[in-house]
Amino acid sequence: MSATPHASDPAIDPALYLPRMARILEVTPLTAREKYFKVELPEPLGHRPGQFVMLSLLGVGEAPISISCGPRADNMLEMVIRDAGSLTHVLHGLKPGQQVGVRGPFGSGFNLDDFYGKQVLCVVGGLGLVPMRSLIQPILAQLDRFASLTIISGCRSPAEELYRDEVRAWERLGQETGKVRVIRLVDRTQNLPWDGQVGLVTAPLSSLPIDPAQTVVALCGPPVMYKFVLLELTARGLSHAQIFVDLERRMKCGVGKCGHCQINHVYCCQEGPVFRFDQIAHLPEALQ
Amino acid sequence: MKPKVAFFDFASCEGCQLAVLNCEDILLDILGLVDIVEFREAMSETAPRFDVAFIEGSINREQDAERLRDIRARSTYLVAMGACACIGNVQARSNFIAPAENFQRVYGVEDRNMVQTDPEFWPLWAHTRVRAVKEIVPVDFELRGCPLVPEEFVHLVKALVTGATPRFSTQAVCVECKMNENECVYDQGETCMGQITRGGCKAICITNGYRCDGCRGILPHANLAAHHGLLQSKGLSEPQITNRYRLFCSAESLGRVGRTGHDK
Amino acid sequence: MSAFFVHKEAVTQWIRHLARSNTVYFPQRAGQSGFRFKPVKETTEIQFDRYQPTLAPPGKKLAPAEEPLFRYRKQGDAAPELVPILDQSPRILAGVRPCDLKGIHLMDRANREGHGDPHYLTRRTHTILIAHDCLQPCDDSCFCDAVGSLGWRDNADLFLTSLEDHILIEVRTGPGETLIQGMNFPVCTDVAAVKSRAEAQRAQPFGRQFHADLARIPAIIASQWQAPVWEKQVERCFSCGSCNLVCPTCYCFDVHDDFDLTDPNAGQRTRTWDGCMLPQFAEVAGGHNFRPNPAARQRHRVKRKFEYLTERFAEGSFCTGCGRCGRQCTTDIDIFNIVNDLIDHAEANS
Amino acid sequence: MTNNAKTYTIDVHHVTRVEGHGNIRINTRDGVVEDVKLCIVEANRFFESFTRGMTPHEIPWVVGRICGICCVGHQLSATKAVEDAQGIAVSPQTVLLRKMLNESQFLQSHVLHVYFLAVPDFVGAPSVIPLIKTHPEVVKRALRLKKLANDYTEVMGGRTIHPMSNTLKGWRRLPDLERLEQVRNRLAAAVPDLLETVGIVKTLKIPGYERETEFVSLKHPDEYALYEGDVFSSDSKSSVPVSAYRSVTNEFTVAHSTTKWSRWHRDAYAVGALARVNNNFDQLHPEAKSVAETLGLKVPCYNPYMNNVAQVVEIVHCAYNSLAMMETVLNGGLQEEDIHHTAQAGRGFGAVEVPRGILFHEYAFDEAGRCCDANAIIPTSQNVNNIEQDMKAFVPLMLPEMSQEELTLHMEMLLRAYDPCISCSVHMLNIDFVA
Ligand SMILES: Cc1cc2nc3c(=O)[nH]c(=O)nc-3n(C[C@H](O)[C@H](O)[C@H](O)COP(=O)(O)OP(=O)(O)OC[C@H]3O[C@@H](n4cnc5c(N)ncnc54)[C@H](O)[C@@H]3O)c2cc1C
Ligand code: SF4
Ligand code: SF4
Ligand code: SF4
Repeated sequence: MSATPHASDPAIDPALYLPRMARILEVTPLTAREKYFKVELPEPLGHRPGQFVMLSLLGVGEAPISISCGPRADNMLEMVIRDAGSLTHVLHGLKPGQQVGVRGPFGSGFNLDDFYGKQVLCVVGGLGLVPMRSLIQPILAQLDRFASLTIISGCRSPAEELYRDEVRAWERLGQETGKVRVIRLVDRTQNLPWDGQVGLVTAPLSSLPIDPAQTVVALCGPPVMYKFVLLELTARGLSHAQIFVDLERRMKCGVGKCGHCQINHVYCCQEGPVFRFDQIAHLPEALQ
Repeated sequence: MKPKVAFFDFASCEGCQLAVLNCEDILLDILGLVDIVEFREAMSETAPRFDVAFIEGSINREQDAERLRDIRARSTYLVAMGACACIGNVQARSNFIAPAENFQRVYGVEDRNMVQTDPEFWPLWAHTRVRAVKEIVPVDFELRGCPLVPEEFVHLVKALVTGATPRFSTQAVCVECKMNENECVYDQGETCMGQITRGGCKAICITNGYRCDGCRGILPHANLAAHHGLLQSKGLSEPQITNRYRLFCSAESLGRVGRTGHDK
Repeated sequence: MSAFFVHKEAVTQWIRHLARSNTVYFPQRAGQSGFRFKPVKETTEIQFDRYQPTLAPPGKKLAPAEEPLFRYRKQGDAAPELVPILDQSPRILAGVRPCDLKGIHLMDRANREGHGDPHYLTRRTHTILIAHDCLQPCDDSCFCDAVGSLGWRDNADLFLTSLEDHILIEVRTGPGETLIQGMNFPVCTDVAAVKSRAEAQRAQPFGRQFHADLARIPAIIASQWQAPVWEKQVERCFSCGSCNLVCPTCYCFDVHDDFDLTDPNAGQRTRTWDGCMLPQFAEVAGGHNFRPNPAARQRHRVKRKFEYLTERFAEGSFCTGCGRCGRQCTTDIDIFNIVNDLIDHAEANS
Repeated sequence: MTNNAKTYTIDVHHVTRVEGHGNIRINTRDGVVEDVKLCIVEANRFFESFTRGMTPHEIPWVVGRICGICCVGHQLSATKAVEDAQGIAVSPQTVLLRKMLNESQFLQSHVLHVYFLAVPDFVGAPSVIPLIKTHPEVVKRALRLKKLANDYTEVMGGRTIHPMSNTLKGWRRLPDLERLEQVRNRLAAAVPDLLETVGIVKTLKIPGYERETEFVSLKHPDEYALYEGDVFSSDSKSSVPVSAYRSVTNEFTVAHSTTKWSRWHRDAYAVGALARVNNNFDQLHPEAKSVAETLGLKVPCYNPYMNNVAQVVEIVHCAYNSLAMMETVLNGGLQEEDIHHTAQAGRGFGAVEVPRGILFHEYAFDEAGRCCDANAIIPTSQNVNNIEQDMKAFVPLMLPEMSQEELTLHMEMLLRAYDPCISCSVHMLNIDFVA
C-alpha cells in the first residue's frame, strides 16, 4: 500500500523564495561605483526604516540590498547599489523599464518610537548613508517630534560622496530650522574641491554639542568604523542602550535559513540588521 | 552581438578542446550564444581579434610565450583552459629535472650530444621550462581540471553572455565528495589530495573508485603542513610524498610543498 | 497506540513489500566501511543488526545537496512565470537510528522557525519515519547517550526495537499505522515487559561520555571564547567542510541562478549545501571575512551545536552524538574531544 | 605557360583540423620538387623523462595525458606494459571490459575525424560550422553518433577524457549495467544512422593517388586485432611479439629530419585504419566487409586518402562488435575483482591499436617499485615518414594538374587523411625548419 502523508504543515509558504517583480523607473549614477535605483512594485512595500530587501535578477542571482527611502504610501522603492560583484555589476547595466525581482522587506529595522523627542545623532560611513536615509527622511518629515537631528557623514574622498545635493538640502534645512546639523567629512580630498571637513567621523564626536542623556544614536558604516565610534560615544557618556547599529553580514536567503549571517547566536537578517547595541555588545563577533 | 570566441592550444593533450567538442547535446545551443572564430582543432578559419580567447596548454618555449602575448593583445578576455594552462599539469614535473637529462631520457645520448653541439638547437631545449599561462600574461578566468569540466565551460560561456561574474569553487574536493556521499578514500586505506585541492570537478575520480590526485591545483588556503603530516602518518616516504604533490600540480606547488630544485 | 512483536524475517518481508509501492530508504553497505541510505530493491539485504552510521544522515534526503527552489520563464514586459519546486513525492525512511531521528526533529525545528522553509517542510510532510533502537553503540566514535539522543523516539511514526530474533514494532502516528495495515502482525500484549528485556541488554555505559553533565556544557563553552583549545584543535584542519556536510543538523546553504541553454529566458534558482567551516562562508562583498581563520570557524561550529542553537530552540543539544563529523574528518578532529578539552580547560582554570 | 615552369613555395603553418601542431613545407622550382617537409612544431613535454619515480598504478593514469584524443589507447597500452612489468595476469572479464573501452574510443574518434575534420574538405568548407546551416541533418547525426560513443566511454571508463575506472588488474568501479543497457539499446537503434554515414561517404570524391607501402598492425588469430595480438607486416607476411617492437620501429634520425623516423622492411611503413583493414580484412564483421565493398575499398588498397573510408568500415565493425560484447556483459553480469597489488621491480611491454594505428609502451621499475625507464612510440610518429614519402611521390603527379591552392589543399587533405595526432608527439624533435 502507498504511504499516506502527514497533515499539511501550516508553516509552508510556497512563495517564500519567489521574488515579486518591480519595474525600474530611474537609474542615476551617484559616483563611479554607485548608482541610485528607483523601482515600482505592484503594491506598497510597507517597510520600516533600516529594513532590507532581497533584490534579484532571474538568471543572475540575488543579494541583500538596503531600502534607502523612508516608509511611503506609494509603490516606490529606492536603493543605491555599488558595483561589487556578479549581480550588482549586471544591475548597473540596466535601464528604466526593465524588471528586477524583490523579496521582503526583511529584518528588524529602526523603530521611530525609540527616537521621538530625542536628540538624534546619525553617524554614517560610506554606503552607510544609504540605509540611514530611510531613517533620516521620516525624521525630517516630522522634525517637530524630535529634539534635534545631527548627521555625521564620512566617506573616503569627495568623489565618493553619495546623495550630494540631498545632503546639502538637509544642511540648508538645518540653517532654516536650527534643528538639523550636518557634518560632512572626507578622509582625504585627493585634490578635489571640497566644502566640508577633512578627517574621520570620530573626530567631531568629542566636541559635539549634545546632551548625552537626551541623545539616541544610529550608526551604520564599514566594519572598521564601529569600534572607534562606539569608544567615542561611550567616552561622551552614552550608554549602549542609546545606540542603534546597522550591521552587514553575508546573506543568501533573508529569512533566517541559510545560516550565513549568524553573529554568534543571533541571525542578522532576523533580529538585525539593526540592533540596539546593548543587546549585542556582549557578542564577541558583533564588531569583528 | 554574440561574443567572438577563439581557441588556441599550446603544449597539451588537446583533451580540453575535445571536452568542448564533446558537449554534443548542447554544442549547437552554445553556438547560438557565441561565434567561434578560431578553433584550429576543428576548423580552418582564423581571426584578427576576439572577445574571448581560450588558451589550452602550458607554455614551454619562448616562441610559445611570444605567440601567447600576441593572443593576449588581441583579446578582451583570456581564459586559461585545463590543468596545463592553469597550473602546468603533469609535464611541469620535468621542471624538476635538468633540461639535458630530460632530453637524453627521451631522445638518447647521441641526439642529446648533437643538439648540445649545434647552436641552432639550443633555444629548443635549453630554455624548455613548463609554465602556466598566468606566469606569462594576465588571465581573467580559469577552467581548471585535467580535462576541464564541461559544466564549468558552459557556466563561463553563460556568464560571459549575461555579464555576470562566473563563480568557480574555491572549496576542497571533499565538499563534492560529501555531496556524492562517497566513501572517503582514507577509509579505504588509501591517501588522497582532495582536502587541499580545488573542487568543481564533482569529485569525479573518487566517485569512480579512484582517489584525487589534485589536477585542479592546490587551494589558496590549503593547510599543506597538515596534509604533509597526514601523508607521513599513513606511511608514505618523503620521495613518495614529493611524487604525489608533483603528480599534477607541480607548477603551483613549486616552493610550497616538498623539495625544490632538480631531482636525480 | 498499538504494538506488535514480529519475527525479524517477517519484518524484512514487510519492508520489501512496502518498497514495491513506495520509495523506501534503508541503510545499505557502501564501499568497504560505510553505509548509505539507498532505495530498497528486491535484492536489497535488509538487516538491523550490523549498523554503522551512514555516510550522510537520512535527514539529508529532506534537504538534498542541490535542489531547485523555483523555475522561471521571462515573458517580455509581462511579469515572469515563477513556479516553486516543491517535492511532494512520498518516501519512507526506514532503519533510522535514534541519533538521526533526533537530527530530523532538530531540522524540523530549525526549518519551522519564523519563515518556514517550504521545500524542507513539504518533503517532511511526505516522509514517514521507521526508526530502530540501538542497544549497543555502533562504534567508538558515537556519543549519542552523552547528548541525550539515545532514548529519542518522539518523531518516529513507527519505532522498532530488536530483541533476539524478534522485533517490537510500536505504532506512534496515523501515517505509521497505515503502513502496517493488513499485515496481521502478532499484537504485543506486554510492551513494558519486552522493553525492559531490551533495556537490560543495553550497553552500560553507552558509548563515550563527556567529562561534565550535558546541562552544564552550554555555559562552560560560553565561558571558553578565548581558550587555547580552539587553536590547538584546528592546527590540522583543512577547512574542507566535511564535518558540516555530513552533520544531521547542519542546514546552511548557498544560492545560485542558472538559465537554460535551450531557452535563455528560462531557468532556475538552486540552492546547494554550504558549511560554516568553509573559508568563504562569512565573507562579504569587498572581501571582508567575519571568520577568517579556521579556529574562529571551528568555534562557531561547536558553539552552534552546543550553545547557540541549543539556547535558541531550548533543546539539550543540537549535536546528536552520531559521531559522523569525527569519523569523516581525515585529520581526526572530533567535536567530542573538543568539547571535552573545553570542559577540562574550564575545570583547570576555575 | 607550361606546367613545368611552376615555382612554388607552399608553406602551411599549423595545419588545422588535426591534433597538435604541424607545418607542411614544399619547394618546387621550375616544376621540379626540390623539397617536401612535414615539420612537427609541437613543444616537448618529456613524458618519458618525468614518469620516472611514479608508481605502477600512476603510470597508465598519467601517460593517458599524452593525448586527449587517444587517452584510452595510451592508458590501455600503458596498463598492459605495466602489468607485463609487474607480472600481472588479468581475468577474461577485464580483457572484455578493456576491449569495450577501447572500441568506444574508436567509435568516438573515427566519427569525429570523418565528420568534423575530413568531410569539410570534401565538400569544400573550412570547417564543420558552415555545415550546420548547409547540412544540418549530417551535423546532427554526427553529433548524435559522437554523443553515443562518448556515453559508451563514460559508462565504461567513468568519463570520456582521461577515464579513471580501468587500472592494473581490473576495474576500480565496474560499469553500471543499467546504464550499459541503455547504451546498448541506443547503439542498436543507431545502426540506421551508421548506414546513412556510409551513404554520405560514398558521395565524397576521393583523390585517386596510390603509392605501394608496407602496412603494419596488430594481428590476432581469432579476431580483428584492436586490443591484443602480435605485430604484423604486410611485407614479410609474418609477426613479431610486442616485446620486439624496437625491431619494428627502428627509430632513426636523418640529417634533414624533422622527426624521428620509423622503418621496418622498406624505407617507410604505414599504420592506422587502412593498415588494419588491409592486414586483417577477413576478420572484420561481415557488415563492415560489405560496407567496404559498397565504398569501393578493396584490399590491398594503397591510396592513403582511402584511410577515411577504412575508418568508416571500422566504425561499422566496432558498432557490431561492441553490441556483441555488451550482450555478453549484460547476460553474464560482472564480478568485483581484487585489484590490490604491491609494486615490484621489472620491465614490460604493451601495445594496442588506437584509431591512428599501433601504439607501443614500455616501462621498467626499480626495486622500490618506482618507474625508472619509459618509452612510448605513437602511431603518428610511425606514419610521419610514410606521409613525407607520399608527398614526395604525389606532388610531382599533382603539380601539372593543379593550382597552388589546390595542391596545398590536397597536401593538407593527405595529412588529415592520416588523422595525425601530433599532440602525442612524444618522440618528435620540435624543430621548425621553415626559415
Ligand atoms: C543587510 C544588507 C544590506 C546591504 N545593502 C546594500 C546596499 O544598499 N547597496 C549595496 O550596494 N550593497 C548592499 N549590501 C551589500 C550587497 O549585498 C553585496 O554587495 C552583494 O551581495 C554583492 O552581490 P553580487 O552578486 O554583486 O556580488 P558577488 O558576485 O556575490 O560577490 C561579491 C563578493 O561577495 C562574496 N561572495 C558572495 N557570494 C559568494 C560565494 N557564493 N562564494 C564566494 N564568495 C562569495 C565574495 O567576497 C565576493 O567578492 C548589503 C548587504 C547586506 C547584508
Ligand atoms: S578528483 Fe581530483 S584529480 Fe580527479 S578531477 Fe577532481 S581535482 Fe582532478
Ligand atoms: S556535530 Fe558531529 S557528532 Fe554532532 S550531530 Fe553533527 S556530525 Fe554528528
Ligand atoms: S574539522 Fe576536519 S572535517 Fe571539519 S573542516 Fe576541519 S579538516 Fe575538514
